Amino acid sequence: MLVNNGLVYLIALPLFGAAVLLLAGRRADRWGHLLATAFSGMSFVLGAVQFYQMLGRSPENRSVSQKLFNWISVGSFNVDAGLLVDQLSICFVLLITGVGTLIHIYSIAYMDHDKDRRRFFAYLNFFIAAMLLLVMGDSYLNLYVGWEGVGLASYLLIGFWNQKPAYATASKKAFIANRVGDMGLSFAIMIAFATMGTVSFSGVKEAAEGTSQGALTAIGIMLLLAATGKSAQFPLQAWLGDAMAGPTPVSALIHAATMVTAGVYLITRSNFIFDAAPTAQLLVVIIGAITLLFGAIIGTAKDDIKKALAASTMSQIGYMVLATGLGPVGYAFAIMHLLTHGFFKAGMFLGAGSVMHGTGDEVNMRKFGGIRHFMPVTFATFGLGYLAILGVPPFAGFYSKDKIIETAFYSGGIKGIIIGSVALFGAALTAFYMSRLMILTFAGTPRYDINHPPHESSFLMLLPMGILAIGSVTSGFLLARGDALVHWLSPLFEAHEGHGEEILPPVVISLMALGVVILGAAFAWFKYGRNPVSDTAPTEVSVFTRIARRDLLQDDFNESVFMRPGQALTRLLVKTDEVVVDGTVRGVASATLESGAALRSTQTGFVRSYAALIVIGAIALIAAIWAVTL
Amino acid sequence: MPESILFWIMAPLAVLAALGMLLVKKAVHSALLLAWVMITLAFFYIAQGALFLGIVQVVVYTGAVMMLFLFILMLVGVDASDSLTETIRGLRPIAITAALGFGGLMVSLIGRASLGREPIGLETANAAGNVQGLAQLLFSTYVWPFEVVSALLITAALGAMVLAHHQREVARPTQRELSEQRFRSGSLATAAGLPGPGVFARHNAVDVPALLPDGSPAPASISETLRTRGDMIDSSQFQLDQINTEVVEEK
Amino acid sequence: MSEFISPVLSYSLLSPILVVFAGAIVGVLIEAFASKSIRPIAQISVAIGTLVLSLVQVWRIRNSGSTTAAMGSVIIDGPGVLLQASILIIAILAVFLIADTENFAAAAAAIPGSPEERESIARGQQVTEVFPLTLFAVAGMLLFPVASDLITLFVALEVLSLPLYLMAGLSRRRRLLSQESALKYFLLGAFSSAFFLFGAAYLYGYSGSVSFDGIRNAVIGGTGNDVFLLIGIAFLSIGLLFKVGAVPFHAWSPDVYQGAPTPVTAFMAAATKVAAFGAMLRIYYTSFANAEWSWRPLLVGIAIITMVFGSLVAIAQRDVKRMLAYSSIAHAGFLLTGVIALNKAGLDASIYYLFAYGVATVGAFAVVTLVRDSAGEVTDLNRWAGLGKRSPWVATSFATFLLAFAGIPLTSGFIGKFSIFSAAYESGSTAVVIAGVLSSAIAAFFYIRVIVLMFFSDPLEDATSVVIPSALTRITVLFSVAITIFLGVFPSPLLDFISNIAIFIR
Amino acid sequence: MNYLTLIMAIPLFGAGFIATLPQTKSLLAKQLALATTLIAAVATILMTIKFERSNTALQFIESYDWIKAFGIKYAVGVDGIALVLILMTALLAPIVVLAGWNESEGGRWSTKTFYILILILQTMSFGVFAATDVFLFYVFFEAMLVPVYFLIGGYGSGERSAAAVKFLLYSLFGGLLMLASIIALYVISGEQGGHTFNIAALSELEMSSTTQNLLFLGFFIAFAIKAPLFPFHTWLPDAAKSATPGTSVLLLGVLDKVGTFGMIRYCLALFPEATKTFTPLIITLSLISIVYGAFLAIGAKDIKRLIAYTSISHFGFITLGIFAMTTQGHSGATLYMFNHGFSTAALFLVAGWMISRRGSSTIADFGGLQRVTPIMAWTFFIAGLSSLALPGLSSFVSEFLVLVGTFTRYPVAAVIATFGIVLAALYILIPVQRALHGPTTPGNENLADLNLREKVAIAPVIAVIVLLGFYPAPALNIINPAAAHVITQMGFIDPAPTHGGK
Amino acid sequence: MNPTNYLYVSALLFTIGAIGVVMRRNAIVVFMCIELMLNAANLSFVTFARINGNLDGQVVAFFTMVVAACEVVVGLAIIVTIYRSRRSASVDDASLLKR
Repeated sequence: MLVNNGLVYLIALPLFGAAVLLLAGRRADRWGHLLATAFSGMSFVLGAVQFYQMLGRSPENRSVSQKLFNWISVGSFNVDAGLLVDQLSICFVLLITGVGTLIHIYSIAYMDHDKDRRRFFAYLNFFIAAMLLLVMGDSYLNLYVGWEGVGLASYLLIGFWNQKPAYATASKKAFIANRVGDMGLSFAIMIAFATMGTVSFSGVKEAAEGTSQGALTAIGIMLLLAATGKSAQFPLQAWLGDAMAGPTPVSALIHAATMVTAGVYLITRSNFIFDAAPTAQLLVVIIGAITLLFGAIIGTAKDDIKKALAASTMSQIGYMVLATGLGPVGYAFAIMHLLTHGFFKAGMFLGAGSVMHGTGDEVNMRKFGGIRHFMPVTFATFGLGYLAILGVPPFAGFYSKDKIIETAFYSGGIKGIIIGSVALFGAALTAFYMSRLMILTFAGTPRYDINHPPHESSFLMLLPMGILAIGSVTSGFLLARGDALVHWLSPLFEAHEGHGEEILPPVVISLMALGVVILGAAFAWFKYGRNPVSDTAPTEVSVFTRIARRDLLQDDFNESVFMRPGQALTRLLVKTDEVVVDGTVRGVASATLESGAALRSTQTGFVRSYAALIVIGAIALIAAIWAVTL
Repeated sequence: MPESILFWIMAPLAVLAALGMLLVKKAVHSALLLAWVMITLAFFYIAQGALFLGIVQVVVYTGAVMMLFLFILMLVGVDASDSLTETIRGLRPIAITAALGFGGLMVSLIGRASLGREPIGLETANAAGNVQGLAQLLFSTYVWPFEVVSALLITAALGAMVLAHHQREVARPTQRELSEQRFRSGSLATAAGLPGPGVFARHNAVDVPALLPDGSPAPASISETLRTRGDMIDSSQFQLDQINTEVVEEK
Repeated sequence: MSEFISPVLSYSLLSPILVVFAGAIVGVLIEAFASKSIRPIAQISVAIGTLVLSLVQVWRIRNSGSTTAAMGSVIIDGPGVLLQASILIIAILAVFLIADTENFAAAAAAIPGSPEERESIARGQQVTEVFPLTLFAVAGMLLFPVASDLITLFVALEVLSLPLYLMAGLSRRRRLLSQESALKYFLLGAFSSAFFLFGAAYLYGYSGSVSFDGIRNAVIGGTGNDVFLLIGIAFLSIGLLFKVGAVPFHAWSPDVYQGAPTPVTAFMAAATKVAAFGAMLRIYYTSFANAEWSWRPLLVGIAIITMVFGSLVAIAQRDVKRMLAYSSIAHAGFLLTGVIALNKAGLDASIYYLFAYGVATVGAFAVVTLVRDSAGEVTDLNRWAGLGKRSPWVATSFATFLLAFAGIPLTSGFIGKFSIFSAAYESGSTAVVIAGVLSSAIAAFFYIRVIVLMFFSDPLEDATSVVIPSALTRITVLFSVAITIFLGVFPSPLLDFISNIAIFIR
Repeated sequence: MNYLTLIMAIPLFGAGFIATLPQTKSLLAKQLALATTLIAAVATILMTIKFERSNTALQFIESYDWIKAFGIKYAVGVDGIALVLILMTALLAPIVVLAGWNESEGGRWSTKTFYILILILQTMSFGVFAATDVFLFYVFFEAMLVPVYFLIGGYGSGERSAAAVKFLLYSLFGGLLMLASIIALYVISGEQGGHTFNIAALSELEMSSTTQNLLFLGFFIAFAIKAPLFPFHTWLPDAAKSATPGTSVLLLGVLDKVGTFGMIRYCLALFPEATKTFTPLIITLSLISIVYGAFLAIGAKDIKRLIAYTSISHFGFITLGIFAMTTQGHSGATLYMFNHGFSTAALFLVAGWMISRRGSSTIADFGGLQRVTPIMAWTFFIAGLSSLALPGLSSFVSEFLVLVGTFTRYPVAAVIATFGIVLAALYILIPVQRALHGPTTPGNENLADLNLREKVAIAPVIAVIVLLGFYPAPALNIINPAAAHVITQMGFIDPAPTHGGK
Repeated sequence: MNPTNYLYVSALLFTIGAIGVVMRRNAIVVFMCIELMLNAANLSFVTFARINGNLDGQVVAFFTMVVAACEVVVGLAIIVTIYRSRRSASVDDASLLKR
């Protein structure tokens, strides 16, 4: 494997930027955002150079690594701080730094009025560094550092406006949910070490062969748990909607394009484990399928533009997870969808941010309507993203999502039919809620305050949106052309023998997908496009709608199953500590005191009773003698 | 044989006297009963070959110690009688149980004891005379404690002095000084001395104030000690008309 | 009739005792003949001079051993010498306290509250008889642990007790309480001597001898059964346990400690304990050693009850002197473990403990004499609140003594406890060690409470003041603190000294 | 050179010097105290440099007769485990002095006394970690209670004297149980070839298993109270709440380590068989501590109590690591002790500054501090992150080592313990949200941010937290040989990977 | 005659004395009871002297008498002092010091 001692700068630059911005304080207010953007951009350049060098090498020699230092070494537990960039990592590196830099640029304008903009950029830089560490770490433990690092960055950014209690709570919720997932990652690492004696990717890959099915399944399930936390998959999905409390660029970068896809990365990276543990793999598929529908259903009911997009993200990542669960064939498609999704979803989020920016931070779509007239560029870029997510050919989503649906159908037997249908149904739902979103926002009659019409955003904001829109249009085609990505990634995965059983020709599946998308979009048009939309959400709705609006009761479930009992348990334990544990201590003390007071009463002050005491003592002694001399 | 007779007569009496000591109300009776017990013991000593001790018992104990007791009893009020009702709750049953238990256990134990040797008797030891035998021990083997006992005697004397001896701080005023003081005190009312106590013909104890010509009592006639202590009897109760003069004829 | 053997007394070996007796008699003569004005200074000089001289004599005979120093009535040996030295050092410290003014009645014979008493106080009088009385008591104490027959033991017991009975009643303030304490001490003391004597009678009956050696021989080679021996041991022990204040023979001590003048309390709490334990050690380690099966379980029981009772009841006390009294009861329990140990380590440990405890006790009571208000000493603990703020040095000294009592490391008390418990454990008496440790924990409770009161509470309104200590009291406190800490940090010299010479001879 | 005696003597001399100052010169007393602690820190660092890392034997050994009659020696020496704890103590002391520059002023006594007590405590702490004679250890163990007691009772706040008494009595009780065990050891050693208190000699005594178990318990309960481990923990929140922040740092950071250190040095070394017998029980208690402490921290309304409860949870991890009997567990536990000292110091010091500015320690009284006092908020936040063991900060390394080390031998225990990391997120983020986030609570608008002195004090703590998180090797290199040595001595071998493996 | 009989008497007298101390309130009577106990002990000594055939016991008894005499002096002095202060010789009245 090639060694490249420059890898660390990829991470070090943005990390340094974050440190400078944070430590310099208000002094850096004037130039901080520029510095951060520059560092992010430099990382992208370094990543691009790296990518270029990789292209020039044969597929087997493309990975490069760097050992920084011996990090933790105790007995046989030996972990180096080491970096690894291979075909998989480089995709992420480019996505993270590329999209990241665009969003930096966007934020310069978006956060212009915020007096804490410097801090925001520091967090962004920190995020970039952590995310790069996540994808570049050469062992699970290094990954773990990045994993929690992005969690922290996400926490800080969601709670960027933490003076609002709800936002602060949202950030905490995200961190806690992630921690639950992190626990899974911890378990996975511990099991790996206990069974294989190593935690590096290469070591585990090597040792996985001789490891029992049970252990691998356990590791796989634990990794899946970690992925559900980070990628907002069922059952740890609840935080993502609330995470929209953060500034919109954050939602675009972290909660759409990059961080939430870390779970997909983790599963893909651990392909050697999942490939050897079919049970875990099946579970991945199930989780993906459930989340796919879950997010889509929530998306249909949301009036908050960002929450609708968040639900969509959840659903789209469900697609990716589903794909990773389909084994060697699925990984590349998952990554492909991940990349295309990175473009179009980030673009749409930025678009949503632009809309909000233009309407005075309004997020309720029922307060929009007909905005396309005021914000043509935003409409255009958003529209391209819309077409991409729907999977309309030849936009990006068409190449990536259709492949996933197809692979799902081909995964074999009844299972294939079920998950294929789910994926297909998800596509229909996607079409419905995205169309609903488009219609409510850009079409129809204005429902905003006429006196303050929306205005188009500045160039600095529109530029990244434009670039991302181009990506939404072209990326699918570029990646899928000649199975470029599949071939690029293939050295990492077990060789696979084409598709499974082709129960239907691919064209049919593509047509079916297109069909359901049109159906969904049409249904949305019928429901929202033809009739005027009320600017308040109708209250007389079916119980299903109400449940969907309540995020399918995810918070109610968490609250009643975890939070309330947890709070009750806390109160109980606090009480227990006070009454039982400390009570025992105090009880012993007071019992001692009281027995002292009680014994004290033997001291009556009367000589005669003292004499009686002596006599009693004497009797006791001679009684003892009497007894022993019997 | 004569010893057994002596024992069986004297011992029960001694025990009874000791019990009596517990049960009689007046302290002076207790003292007398104790004296009896001691005399009994003196007999026992003599009976057991301790002639010297027997005599010392009578002289020192019954003679000196018990007299000291009686003397003090006189001092604190020979009439004083103890109430025998128990005031400390629960003490009487404990005491009685203890008495029975203690006595019972002791008797039972002594009955069970064996020394593994026959009583030797003092024939050899007393061969040269009991007093001589004692003297030999006392002045050779036990000469050290004998000497040390002197410290005890000094302590006792010192103690009695400390607690009972009043050292006069000022010289006692002479008769002359006193009368001069009386005359110079401003009023001549007491120049001739204070009135003596007692109501003429009816009651002349020291605690009864004299009556002044107008019939009121004169506190000045009572010793100051009694006055401060409050031991002053109201003399009006001895007025003639207050007294029951009815004569009851004796049958 | 056998020839009369003229008694031979080894005056040099007896000299510590004789010197003290002589001093006492000189004191009595001073009372009789010296004028009132020079009596106090003369008495103090004589008393201290006597005690120092006696200490010098003890030092000179430290390596002598003799069973025939006084015709078999006295054994001079290592433990005896060490205990005598301890008693003398404690006595010197106590005399310093006694010499301080304001402690003793102006006229003991005057009725409390009478004009005569007022007159005497106005004239600045003080009973000076306490000095000869103290010396007599010291003489008795010196004799008590070296006595080697029951007669001498009994006489010594009385010689040490009678002066103490008297001294307990000589307080200057609160005389009713003081007299009451004298009465209680006397009645119960006499009561317990009767038990002692009765026990002695049975021991004599059992062995046919009153000497310790004779009893020992009888125990070893005894014929017949042990009933008389056991009765004897039991009753003799009652007398001794009474003196050391072991439960259930302890009841006198809180009342007497509280009522007696504080310097006297200091003296008897410290010195009596040394003397009584000295005698106990000798008699149990020599005469009764071979009958240990009989008395050991009893003593274990008593020791455990004593420690626990003393510690528990001390918690509930509101009066500093009573608290110290109960603490001394608890310590009697700890010291009993040294008797129970019945080995060389136990002997060494007991002697060390007695000395350390005695010095700390005198020091603690010395501090009590310093805390006063216009009506005399303040012993109500509540009014000690905030003492640390007003008189940090006094409070710190007292805290040092309390920490020593509690057995905190780097104080003499800790080394004492450690050595005595380890000796007991070595002898297999695990139960008593565990009880000792637990009651130490309880005991820590009230020692610490006093420290809290002194240092962490704010002073009450009716402030008690601390008198400026006189030079003598200051010496006592400082010396006690110094010894307490020195013995906690560098116990080796004393421990080695003790272990080298503390061997009972027979 | 006799480093150990030297570093023990330095604070003592400083204390003596301060004692001679007049009461009024409180500033000089502070400066002298700071200088003394700095000198001690430098000396300790020099010693650390001189320490031979690969050598598992005790180093810097000194031994003099102290109480010959009992075979007691003044014997000191350190292995890697003791060394890092001494180093931690030496580094924390100047920080505590500097950070709590004014905390002696609300006290019952003079400033001078405060620093004398601190310095004496430092000497005792060095002694307790350095002693290689059980008796000497016990002396330090008990004697160090006294200065802490006066520090809490004399300079604390609220129910300070009650808390001080509770602390002292609880500790004394434990100490006495240990004393009973020590006495037994002493006697047994006497029966088997001469009285001694030397740890090495004592560890070779033959004992019946009953004896061993009982004596083990005597030691263990004392240490469990000190550490503190559930259910002996209730003194800690009270004490920590009442003590000044600086005292709390020394209490939780240094004093409590004596408990866990004692477990390694005494429980394990002297009673290997009993250790094995009681391991299941102790692991259970550790797990309860982890979870229970975390829940109580979540439920705590007072910021200082909260930190105390988090420590209970952390001490659960440390004990777990110790009794997992793997090299990872042991090294992790020792490193944890070191790291916990710094992260708790950071938390307590910053909390102390917050409290002294606000005049309240109730979490609800704060709010929105991030806007008002950003630097203070950040330091608190970083300290909190260290407490929740965020990767990249020092506690993560130790916590993860403990978990991994436990997992290889006791997987179920490790799984349960891992739940602690979720709870840790809760107990840190809840106060962070309440105190730092949200709208600024009325009354807090004008709080001052950290001043230069405070920044200087906290900076090294944060630096250690971050540096050791990224590069723990300097500490681990010292700890590893010693920890491995303990495991080997106990006759344990790390479980090998069950499958595959390299 | 078997000397043991004297021992029984002695034990009984001792018991009676001890109980007397517990039951009587007058300090002087209490003190007399103590004297009775001492006498009982003396009787034992004399009896044992006879049993053992040596005079040591008698010497002890002799010492006891001397000691008792001294004790009586001191004791009565204390009792008188108390009486003078309180006008009462009841031991129950002297119970200020307690608990």
